[in-house]
Amino acid sequence: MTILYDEGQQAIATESRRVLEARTSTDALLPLLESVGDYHRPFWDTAKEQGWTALALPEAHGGLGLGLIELGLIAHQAGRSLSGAPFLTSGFGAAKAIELYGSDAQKARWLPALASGDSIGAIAFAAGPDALPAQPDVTFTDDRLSGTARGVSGGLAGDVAIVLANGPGMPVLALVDLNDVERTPVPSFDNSRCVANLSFVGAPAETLAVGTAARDAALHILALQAVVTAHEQTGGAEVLMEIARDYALTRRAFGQPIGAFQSVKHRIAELYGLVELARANCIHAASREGAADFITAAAAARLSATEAYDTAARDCVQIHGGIGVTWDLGLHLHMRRARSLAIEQGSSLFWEDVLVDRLAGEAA
Amino acid sequence: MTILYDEGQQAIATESRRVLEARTSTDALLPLLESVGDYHRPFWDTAKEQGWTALALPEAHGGLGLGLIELGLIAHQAGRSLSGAPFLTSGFGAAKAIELYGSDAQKARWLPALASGDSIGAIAFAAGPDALPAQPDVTFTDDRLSGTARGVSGGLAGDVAIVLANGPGMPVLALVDLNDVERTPVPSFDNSRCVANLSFVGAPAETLAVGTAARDAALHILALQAVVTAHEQTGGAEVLMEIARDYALTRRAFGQPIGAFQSVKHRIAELYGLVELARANCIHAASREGAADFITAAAAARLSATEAYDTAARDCVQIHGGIGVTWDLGLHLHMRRARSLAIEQGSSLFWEDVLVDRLAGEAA
Amino acid sequence: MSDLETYRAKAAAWLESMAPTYGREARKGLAEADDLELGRRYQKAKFDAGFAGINWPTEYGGQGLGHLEKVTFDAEEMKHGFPNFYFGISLGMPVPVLMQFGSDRDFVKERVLKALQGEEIWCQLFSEPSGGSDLAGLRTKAEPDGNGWKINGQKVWTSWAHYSDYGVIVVRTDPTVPKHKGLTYFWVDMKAPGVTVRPIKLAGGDSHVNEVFFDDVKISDDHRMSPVGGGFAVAITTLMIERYVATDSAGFGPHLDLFVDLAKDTLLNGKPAIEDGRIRHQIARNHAMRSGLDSINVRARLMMQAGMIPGAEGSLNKLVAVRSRQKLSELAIDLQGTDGFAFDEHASQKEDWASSWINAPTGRIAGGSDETLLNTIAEKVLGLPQDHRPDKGIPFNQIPA
Amino acid sequence: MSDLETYRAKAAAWLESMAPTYGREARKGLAEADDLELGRRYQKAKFDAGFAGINWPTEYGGQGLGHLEKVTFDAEEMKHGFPNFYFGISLGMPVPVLMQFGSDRDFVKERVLKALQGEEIWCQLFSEPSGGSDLAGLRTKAEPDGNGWKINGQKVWTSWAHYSDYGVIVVRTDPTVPKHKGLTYFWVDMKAPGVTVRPIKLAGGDSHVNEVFFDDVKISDDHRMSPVGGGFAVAITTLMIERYVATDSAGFGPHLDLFVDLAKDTLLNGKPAIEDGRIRHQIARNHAMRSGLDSINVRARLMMQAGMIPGAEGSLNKLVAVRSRQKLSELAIDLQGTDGFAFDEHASQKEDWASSWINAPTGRIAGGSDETLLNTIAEKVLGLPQDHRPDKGIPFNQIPA
Repeated sequence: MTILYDEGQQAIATESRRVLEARTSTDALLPLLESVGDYHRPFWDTAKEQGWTALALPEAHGGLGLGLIELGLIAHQAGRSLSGAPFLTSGFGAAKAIELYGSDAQKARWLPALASGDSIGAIAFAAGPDALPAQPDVTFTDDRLSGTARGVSGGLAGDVAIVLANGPGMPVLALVDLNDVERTPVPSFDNSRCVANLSFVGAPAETLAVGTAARDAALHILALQAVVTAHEQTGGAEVLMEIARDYALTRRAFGQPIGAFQSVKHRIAELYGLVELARANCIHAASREGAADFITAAAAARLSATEAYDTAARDCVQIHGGIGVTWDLGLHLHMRRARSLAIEQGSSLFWEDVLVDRLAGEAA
Repeated sequence: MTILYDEGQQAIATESRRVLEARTSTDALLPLLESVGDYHRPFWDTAKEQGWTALALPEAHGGLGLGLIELGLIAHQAGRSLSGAPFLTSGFGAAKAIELYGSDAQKARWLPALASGDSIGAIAFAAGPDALPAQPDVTFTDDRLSGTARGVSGGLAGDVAIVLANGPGMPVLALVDLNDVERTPVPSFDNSRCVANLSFVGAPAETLAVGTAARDAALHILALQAVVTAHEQTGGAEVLMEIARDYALTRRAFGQPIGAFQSVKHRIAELYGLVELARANCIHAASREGAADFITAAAAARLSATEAYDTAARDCVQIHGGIGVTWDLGLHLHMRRARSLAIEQGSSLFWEDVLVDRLAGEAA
Repeated sequence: MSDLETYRAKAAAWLESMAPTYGREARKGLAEADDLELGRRYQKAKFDAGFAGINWPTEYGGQGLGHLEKVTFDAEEMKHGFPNFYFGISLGMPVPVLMQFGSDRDFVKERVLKALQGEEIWCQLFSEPSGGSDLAGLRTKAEPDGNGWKINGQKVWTSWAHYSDYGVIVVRTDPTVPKHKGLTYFWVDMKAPGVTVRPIKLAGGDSHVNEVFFDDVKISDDHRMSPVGGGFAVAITTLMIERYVATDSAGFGPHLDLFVDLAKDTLLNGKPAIEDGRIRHQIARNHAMRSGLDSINVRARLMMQAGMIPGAEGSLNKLVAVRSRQKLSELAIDLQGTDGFAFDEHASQKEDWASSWINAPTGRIAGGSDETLLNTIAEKVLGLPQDHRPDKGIPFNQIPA
Repeated sequence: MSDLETYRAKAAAWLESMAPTYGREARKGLAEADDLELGRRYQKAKFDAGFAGINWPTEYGGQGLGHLEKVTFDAEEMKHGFPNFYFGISLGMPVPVLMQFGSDRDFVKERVLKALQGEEIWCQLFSEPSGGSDLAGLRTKAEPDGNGWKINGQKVWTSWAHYSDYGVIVVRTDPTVPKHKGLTYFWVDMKAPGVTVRPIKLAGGDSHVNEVFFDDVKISDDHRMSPVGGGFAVAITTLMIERYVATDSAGFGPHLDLFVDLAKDTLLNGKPAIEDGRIRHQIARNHAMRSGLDSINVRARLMMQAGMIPGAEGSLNKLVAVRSRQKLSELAIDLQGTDGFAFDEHASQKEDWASSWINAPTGRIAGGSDETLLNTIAEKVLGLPQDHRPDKGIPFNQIPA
């Protein structure tokens, strides 16, 4: 697949950017930080209304039959304007898991609802720093889940979750309806992510895959989500670079714009480099879905995008000086988002290992 | 012990600097790079004449009874003016091994000769990247050494070596007379280090320590040498920072001294920081000889000094532009020395592990 | 046992005895107002026990001891999490400057004593919205008014102004001369008519810094603490004290031991993270950096004790320590993975990684940004040329805004 | 199989067949003069086989194909270590510029054909001792002399000048106007009287760059390739080609696979180094960086193929790739420990870590230093202000040296 966007794809980028910039604002997002469990409903309504929830799902089940490239373009714009909820990525992961590993019944039950956005999906693989634990905290016996999945993004609002569980002697990838599951909200530094601990007490669950297949499936889902998140991170880094540049052009010190000082201008130029490397890796990874090197490409995109967003958050605030650390200016929204996106779908530590295992031929 | 230099110590620094600056020059050092096995004899003659070889050895055996602090001051100046041979450090290591773990006979046989500099000592612990290998390449059986110690600095000119060998079921720290031992010169990027492979074919050797004691002894010797080398690295980094600053003050571009461009002035300021941190760690480590935290202090000094010298070499050359990479200007002498000192006495990878084992309470 | 060790033991014992009443546990869950009240009582207790103004002259209620005793006490005090930071700036910069430059000595003495006992708090009114790192570019002006002066303008980033009784302030008294030459240094009554304090909420959620507005605030000339037009020099003295006070090799973040503990308690790929080379690398590098700063600080104290002037390397602490604390805190969050989301905006940045991370940028900007510190080192220490400054030598009122 | 793949297969097969005669093995131990002779024969063989001037017009002996075929061939060619670098600059910049701007077309055609067949080599005479990154500050002058010109001055860093038959040169023809406006672009016969070439030995030990001195070198006006005073624009064209040619995500150092192999073959603490997180971190980061650059380069080619102009991100390659190659090479030496001392000054920097390390600084400076590239990105791409340049607009002969 080519890595040049066609006209349709460029239109998706332009339109989603227009809509998001019109409907999101710092003032709307700041209060969400101070309440646990709320998310930015206008963002989610927009995602549903614009069909972004259906974008990458199969037409047979209410989707639009497009792919990672198109969803990535939306995520990039969502990253620029600080998406108000994590459901686009978490729902996509859940839907792909059901599409790829589910039964016809499961597809019929969940895909249309996930495509319309009426149902919200969540992914519960991680145990703390282990994005794909060999021994998950949740156990699966007799088609029931027990134990607690900690720190699940979107978990507080989710209707269905895909869980990596500890089955009888082997891992199990399970689908669970969350409506009767107890969730404890986790107060976090980025509360609109709706993070929750999911406590399963013999919750009925259905098997999607078992054994090595379960782990491989989970990694594949994680990689698909990681590519979407990498686009979102790149969008965030890109807008921070632009904000830093604009500020450096207008803010004056010692009688000239601070952008004339090399410590500032070179730092912004370095950000440009990080953003373009991340963008290039994202475009490449999105074009490799289904290819043998997809996991490798996804890892590269994820690593460079995380570095770009964290660095842009650090540097953009630093370039702003005192005003940059005020609550009202809201640059800390990007600082916080850079960190929450950095730990969702596995941290850099995890993706470095995934990548090197493959480069060294230690894994598929 | 205090970390403020007294007058005597300051005099050592001033005098050794004066002598070394008078007797070394880039023109004398450049040709050494292109011949294998030569070293800068005027440097070594000076070291003997000035009593630097005797400085840190016990008075009872022809030494001056001073310590790491004084030897460190000499090493710092030697680093500034690119010492013409590695024997000051290698001989010190060998002598300390004999002083601390040798018999009276061994002390009588070797210490006076090492103190006068008539004999040259070498240390052969490493096997490639392993500064203290669990399974050394050299074996020790029936008081004889067999096998090859690779890449021994000073080995080409050494009269006596301290070898970490593979004894019967346990490591052995052995003393070996090199006069009948075959040495193969190793052409290196810093030839005055007199690097050689020592091939032992049943060479008669004497035991200094065995088992865990042997490893502990070897690490202690390595740490003592590392502190000396750290001073030398700091001296090299310091002089490179000064060279960079002087060049930035005189060289003009776009109508002003390049030191007025923040990319240049901030880089030199960062070098200042690295040099001062390394210096502070060196002074601290030298003052902790014999204390429980000596290994930790030595590791910190070694790590910060290696970083300072490598970074200063990179940045000083970069600040010079084209002229910086010419053979004749000789900045590459520092580039090369920064790297050879970085791998002698164990690389940063080794010292990071030594340090963290202790910080995490996994060792001593 | 050396005198200093005796002193340390005495201090440690007293602090130990105060911990139950004023320490970390006692403060848990207190609203800021109550915490401040507790702080005032603790400061009074220090005064009564002879641990306030340790290195200040006895005539001003101090103990007349040396900088070493002060530093020794501070190191011990830091362990208990006392509510002493409300007075940190007050007793750190403005009050010492008042002692040095205040004209009415009786007034000075009274203020110093009340400040030492925690009854009064002083703030420092330097930064302005237009200013950034360009202190001398400030615009707040004082015009002659009868025998005194009339102040108009706005200050910003003023710590604890909302609790302060007095403040020291630098203002422009002559806009027709180059910017450094037109400044004068005064003290002001923060309760005087025309002074308005508005707290600024920071990225981490707290609000200890403020905007302060001056509308026709009238002061008499005895408030003046510098020659007219000679305020910049006094202001720099203050900033120098400030830079020197800032020596915590942890960069005002958590101690490295806390990271080591986290790495030992966290499983990465089924093994303790402390065995992972990436984590080990960061621990080793941060330890080396911090031990270097500690050694620099110890040496500086020994030199001062020996009557010598410490080197410029003291200015490195804030630059390198806070910058690396920021990245280490991010790594600590990565290391906790999905457990790293958890956040308590009231947690201490010396004990909590998320709090350390979110507040680190403030540390890299307040009291001299990284870039300002690098320029200072390059110019003042290494003698490198000053940056191009188009406004140099130009009358302030002719510099384009 | 796409046309391009067919082309790749055809090229690969031919290159394979040439490897025994001209490849890495055949060159082992050759003195440089003999290696150059082999290179000339190889270049002739390329010409005869239709692989020279792949994307050049057929009337000049080229193949009239696209940039994609050129890039495809180069990628395949790189695998065999042919002695083609002697012609890299000649055919990369000066000869294309001659094709574009040379006035005497017959002369031009003859030169281009001989250059394509390896018979003649061209060099590029830009940098000067006083210049550094300030190209327009050059001092070598050409004064009117009869109907022609007389050149006096010195150039430096001229690659392969000691083997060159001709060169392109930028000189100052008017010192009384601002520096960018007084330059003119010529070609010169390197064998002409008054031209002296002196090789410069570099840090790594080799000497492919030179100082070139011009003493009253007389040239006729038909050597002129730009309007009088219009030389800077032509020079910039050349530099742009140069920057674009420089796209190797390995930064002209070893492929990352070689580092992975080293890490697999090296024991660290008794375990393969590839299992050590510190090594894994560097492998992962370097791979991510390089794959990003590769993707940027592929996209740029696709855009050119589609008749679009690639984005400025192409300029990132040299900046980030060479810089990180330098540090990776240092790590590779650390990883070999005492085995890392070994050094062969004739080893290829694409295959040997020590050689890659010692030559990396040259890569970070030649063809635009890191700082110049950052300024270009900041100013040309992001629209940030130019640095303060006191010499701006001042007549060249009034700028203090």
